[in-house]
Amino acid sequence: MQYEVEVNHRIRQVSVRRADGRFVVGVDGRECTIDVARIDAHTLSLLVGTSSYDVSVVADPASGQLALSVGAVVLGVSLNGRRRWGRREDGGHDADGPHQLKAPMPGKIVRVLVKAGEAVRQRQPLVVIEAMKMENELRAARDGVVAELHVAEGQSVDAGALVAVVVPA
Amino acid sequence: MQYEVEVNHRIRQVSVRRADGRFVVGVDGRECTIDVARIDAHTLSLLVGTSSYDVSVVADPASGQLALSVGAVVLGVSLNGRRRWGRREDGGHDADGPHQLKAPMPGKIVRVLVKAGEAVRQRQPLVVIEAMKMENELRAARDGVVAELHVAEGQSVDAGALVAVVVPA
Amino acid sequence: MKKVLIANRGEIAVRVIRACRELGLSTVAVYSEADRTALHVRDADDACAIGPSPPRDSYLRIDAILDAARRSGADAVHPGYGFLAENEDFAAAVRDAGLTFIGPSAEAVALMGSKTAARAAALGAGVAVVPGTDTPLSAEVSDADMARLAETIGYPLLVKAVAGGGGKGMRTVTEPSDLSGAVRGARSEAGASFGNAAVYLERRLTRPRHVEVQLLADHHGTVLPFVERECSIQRRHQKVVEETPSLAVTPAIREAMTAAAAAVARSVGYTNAGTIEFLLDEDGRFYFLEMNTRLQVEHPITEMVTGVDLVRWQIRIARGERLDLDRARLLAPTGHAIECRIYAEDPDNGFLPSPGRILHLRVPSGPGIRDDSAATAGLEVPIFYDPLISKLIAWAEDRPSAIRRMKRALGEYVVTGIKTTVPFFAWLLDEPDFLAGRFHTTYLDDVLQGRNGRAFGEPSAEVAEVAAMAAALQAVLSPSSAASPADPALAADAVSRRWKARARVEGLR
Amino acid sequence: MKKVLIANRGEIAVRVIRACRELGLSTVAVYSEADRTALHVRDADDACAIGPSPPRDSYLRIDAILDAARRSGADAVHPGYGFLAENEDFAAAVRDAGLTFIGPSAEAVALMGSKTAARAAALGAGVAVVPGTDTPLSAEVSDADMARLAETIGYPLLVKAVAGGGGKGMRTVTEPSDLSGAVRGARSEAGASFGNAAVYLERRLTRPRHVEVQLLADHHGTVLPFVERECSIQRRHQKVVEETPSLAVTPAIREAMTAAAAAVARSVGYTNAGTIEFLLDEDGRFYFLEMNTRLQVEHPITEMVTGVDLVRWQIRIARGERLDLDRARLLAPTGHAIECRIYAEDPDNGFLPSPGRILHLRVPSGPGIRDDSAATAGLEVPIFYDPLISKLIAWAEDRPSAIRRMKRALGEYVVTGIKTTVPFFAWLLDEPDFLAGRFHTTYLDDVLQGRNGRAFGEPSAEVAEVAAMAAALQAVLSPSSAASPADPALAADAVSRRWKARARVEGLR
Repeated sequence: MQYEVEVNHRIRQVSVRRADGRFVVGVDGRECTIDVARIDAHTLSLLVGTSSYDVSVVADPASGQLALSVGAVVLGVSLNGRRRWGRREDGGHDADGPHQLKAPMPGKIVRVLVKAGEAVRQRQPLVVIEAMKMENELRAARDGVVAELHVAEGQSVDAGALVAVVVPA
Repeated sequence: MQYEVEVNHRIRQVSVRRADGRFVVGVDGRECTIDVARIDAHTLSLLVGTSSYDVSVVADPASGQLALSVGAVVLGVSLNGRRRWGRREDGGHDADGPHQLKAPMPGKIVRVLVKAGEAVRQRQPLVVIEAMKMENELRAARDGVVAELHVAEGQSVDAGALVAVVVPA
Repeated sequence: MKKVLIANRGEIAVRVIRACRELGLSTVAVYSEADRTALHVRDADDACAIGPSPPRDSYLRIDAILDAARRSGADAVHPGYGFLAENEDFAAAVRDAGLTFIGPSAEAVALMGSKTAARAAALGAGVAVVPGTDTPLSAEVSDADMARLAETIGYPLLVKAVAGGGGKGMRTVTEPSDLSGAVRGARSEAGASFGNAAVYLERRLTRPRHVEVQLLADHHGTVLPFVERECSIQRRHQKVVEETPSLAVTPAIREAMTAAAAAVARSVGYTNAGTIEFLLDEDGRFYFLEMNTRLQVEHPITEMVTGVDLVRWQIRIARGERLDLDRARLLAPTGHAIECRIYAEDPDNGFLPSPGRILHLRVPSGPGIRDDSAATAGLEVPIFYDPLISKLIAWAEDRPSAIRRMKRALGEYVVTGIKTTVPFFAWLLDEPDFLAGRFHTTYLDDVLQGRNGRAFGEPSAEVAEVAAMAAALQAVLSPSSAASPADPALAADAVSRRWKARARVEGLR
Repeated sequence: MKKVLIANRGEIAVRVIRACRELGLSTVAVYSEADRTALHVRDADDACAIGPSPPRDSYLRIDAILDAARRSGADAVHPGYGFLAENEDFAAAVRDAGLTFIGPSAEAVALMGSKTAARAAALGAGVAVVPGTDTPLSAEVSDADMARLAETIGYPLLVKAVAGGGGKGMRTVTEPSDLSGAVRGARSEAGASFGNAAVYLERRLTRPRHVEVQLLADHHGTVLPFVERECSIQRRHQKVVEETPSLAVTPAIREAMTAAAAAVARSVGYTNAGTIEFLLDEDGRFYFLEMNTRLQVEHPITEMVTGVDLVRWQIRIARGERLDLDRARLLAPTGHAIECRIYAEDPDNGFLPSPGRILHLRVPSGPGIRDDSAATAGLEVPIFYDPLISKLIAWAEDRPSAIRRMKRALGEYVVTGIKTTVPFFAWLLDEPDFLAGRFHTTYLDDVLQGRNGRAFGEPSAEVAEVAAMAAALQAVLSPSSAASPADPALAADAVSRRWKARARVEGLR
């Protein structure tokens, strides 16, 4: 089987075939033999040569990616071009289209830092939302202009609620 | 619903009905209201009045019972007369019938302590089996006579293998 | 005292239950709707529902908690930290209901709850405070008067809420022209957060450390201070790493600081456990900052280096027992202890909260490791409360060994289903400035700003390659779960959902 | 030293991995077929298969282990305990392969491995041994000569295997007429167990305690003894509870016993970690019993009261470092520590092994608790090895507090899917004789015999009633799982089986 796997913004061509109770896995053409044992529904133990890796794989609906951990290192991984790029708040849109900022969790809008029509830069905080006793800034995922603003200070929002839309300037 | 539940050799009549998001459970006629929350497939949290109990329920194929733990206390429980009385090695037979002694785990017979035809008493060791680095005595579940003896010293046995049969004298 | 109600949730409720159990006391948990399956409810002997999930409807409801005490027959109340722990009305209501409050008197809570009154108490005990106004700013103060006051204190300065905490109602002012705007902003924020708009001015020290002294005080006049805790590693005014002892505290500073802390506590007739926070400047001078009239989150590190069970002593003191600890031992730490506060936050996404269900959990253990937590596999981390899921504590014979041990333990901490700050700590514990002990209260915010959101735990090429291979293998072995990540696919998760659905149908919550 | 191969499995392999990681050393696990998914394999940096599940085909195969060291590039080997840890051929083979053996020299292992040679060494160092024969009984000894020898020792006496351990090849003889039969039995058992049929005679002391002294010895002549461990709570010659310090050891006994232990070690040029076991009689006299030339299972309790990481020191000593510990501190314990060895055994069924899959696991934590374990939820406890699944260790400021803490922790220990000895310990820790410290090496066997198989943790009427209600509720909520317990019904279990089946189909093991 052949997969296109994107790890940390780099796409790799990965092939998998079975051989003798193990798996031969190729990454961009280089092959190695892996002994795979399933630990539980989310966890695999891989022995690549003698190197041991404990890998857990969980779907992350917020990002549309797979959340992988290799030991204690956490990575976002997309498979076969089903990638959903950008950060959690970008709502699944490409970096060059309009950017829908959605609330990542239920909470209360405690501050609105921009106005509709205002120009914003990538990573500029747009609103502050309070959840789990913490105030959290929701930031622009791209440079652009605030086309829509759907919340007011003091308002409660549900997870996934549309907070703002940023379009290219 | 009505159940016959046997806990530690005593049978209780237990009734269960739903009421207002909770359960009304009667034991031998006395009723109480219980708030039940499922923690996972094997675990329930019960609030009986204000008393909190964490109960795990797992089927124990060896005894044919349910293995319950209430906090750290472990009990064997049978439901609706599907009881399988006696200890694990009694192979599911009633105390007044012939008693089949089966190996509770795979292992090696290191000593045979009785001969076929020999009279034995309840809890008398019949054979010693080694497993998990330990020597373990398998004992008679009842008074009687060794009718059959199916193992010899040095022999390896699988879990569930018939070791001996003890019949009433 | 026979039965203790714990007016709290999460890890601290579990911590108090453990202490009660070791003393042979029964325990009563209280819980909101979101917490029916929480560990403190399952672990306690009794549990009482006290209302809907938002804190104001449950954990902050004095009436509901006292009612729970009545229903369950509790004769004492432990407030934990947060929620009602520093609410003098709660302490008074518990006392008025004829129950023992396991904490200081309502009067001490009220006095030290006002920052300006606490500053006055410290000054009265002969302890230096950060230069600032001795009383709250009058609501009618003119801009000119305010400017004159500020000049006497000096810039940069802080506008702080009298009832404040956690950085709320606080503003930094570096120029006189920003002063009146900052005071207005701080007043409105303080009013909204604490129901008290009063603010005061305080000089902002350069690169201070936050160092604090734990105290125990009994009802027979004994006040015992403990070796200091170093709490300068803060993110947005919230402590995230604490350690003891502090590299910046010499024996002479320790002697002076612990004596000062004890003097303040003694001067207000303080009883039970409390902590006096100081700012320590680069020249070794220290200033009273505030007093926390409750158990601190970070109390375990003190327990690790002194062998004293602080929660057990809180209970014993409340029972009227005498402190019989060896005073010298409390100031002579054995080894070094560090705590990392593991939060359900995504450090690679601006530390946004990451509520959700914990699918799998592996907790570190082994030599020198303690995990104070209420997390379990299957637990839904609720959105309503502080996202602390665990306090991971490492002890070793010296600081470098404790840091290495903590790193080892972080490597064992596996949580799937939610994001946690574990990768952030793994990064921090490799930072040269942290390793050298070169930090102050804004060190972490400065470093984080400099990183500009760069991911922690940037994987090596080897790990990235293994991740790519693992993703493909998972797709081969269970196509549904890996290939379409948005699907409700992973088996155990699906099972849990099925259970939930069934429970709903059957009238379970 | 860069990379350490751990020639062991289970909790001790995980323990050694932790120590290596904290020193920055890479780790290599070895594993049999039964252990592919074991925690030590998942935790190590590298892992090498060494053969089928029976120990003789894997963990006892010197050639396979040295081959794994070559394949993985390991430059040192830690033997753990059990398996090859006291095999002088293994120690020699590791050295001959140019690798560092993290343990004593092969010569010391060989010398102390012979009980009679070890007794001679002790006598040579001026340490009393239990009266007995100085050399093994000749294979041709006549019954009459044997009887004369026995008379000089006195009855009751023990026939013991020269290469023995764990009660194998051992017989108690109370009457002269039983002697020759006992010697024949012991010889045949010793031959079968150790490949060495030699036996010797030793007086059987009345109600002795088993007290042992941990030692560290470097390559520069320093030998340091530690405060004693009390290990008298044994079931069929296997320790099940250990604690330190011992209630029976006065300061004078401690001084004499630790000096004796150090003298024996010094006299044989011992290096690395080792333990000298003594019998302590009711009059406070102690006798050398044997030396264990390896890390002990119960080493953590010593770590808890002294703050010394024994495994880290094993590695440092093997690297040639000098012991720089404060000798006095090692003999002055801080507080009290207890260990319970949690086994996968059914205490209510004659302690029969209870292999199987761990469905859920909750491990105790919090103040003063350490859990050294390799168990995880989902793990299949294999049938081939020692059934130890965890060492639960409690520390507190004194013995009563440590016992209460241990009881609290046992209450938190939840293992479903297999039986464990947790209920047994909960019972033992309430026994008046245990609480009073009134016990000796056969105390537990005597008490257990008296109980005649009665269940531990006999439920109260209240708990039995809750169990009945819970069983019925489970039947209502998931009829398939509760009502027909023999069905393959419980959901998560069924999922796991499905995974397993799929893994099999797809060529996974």
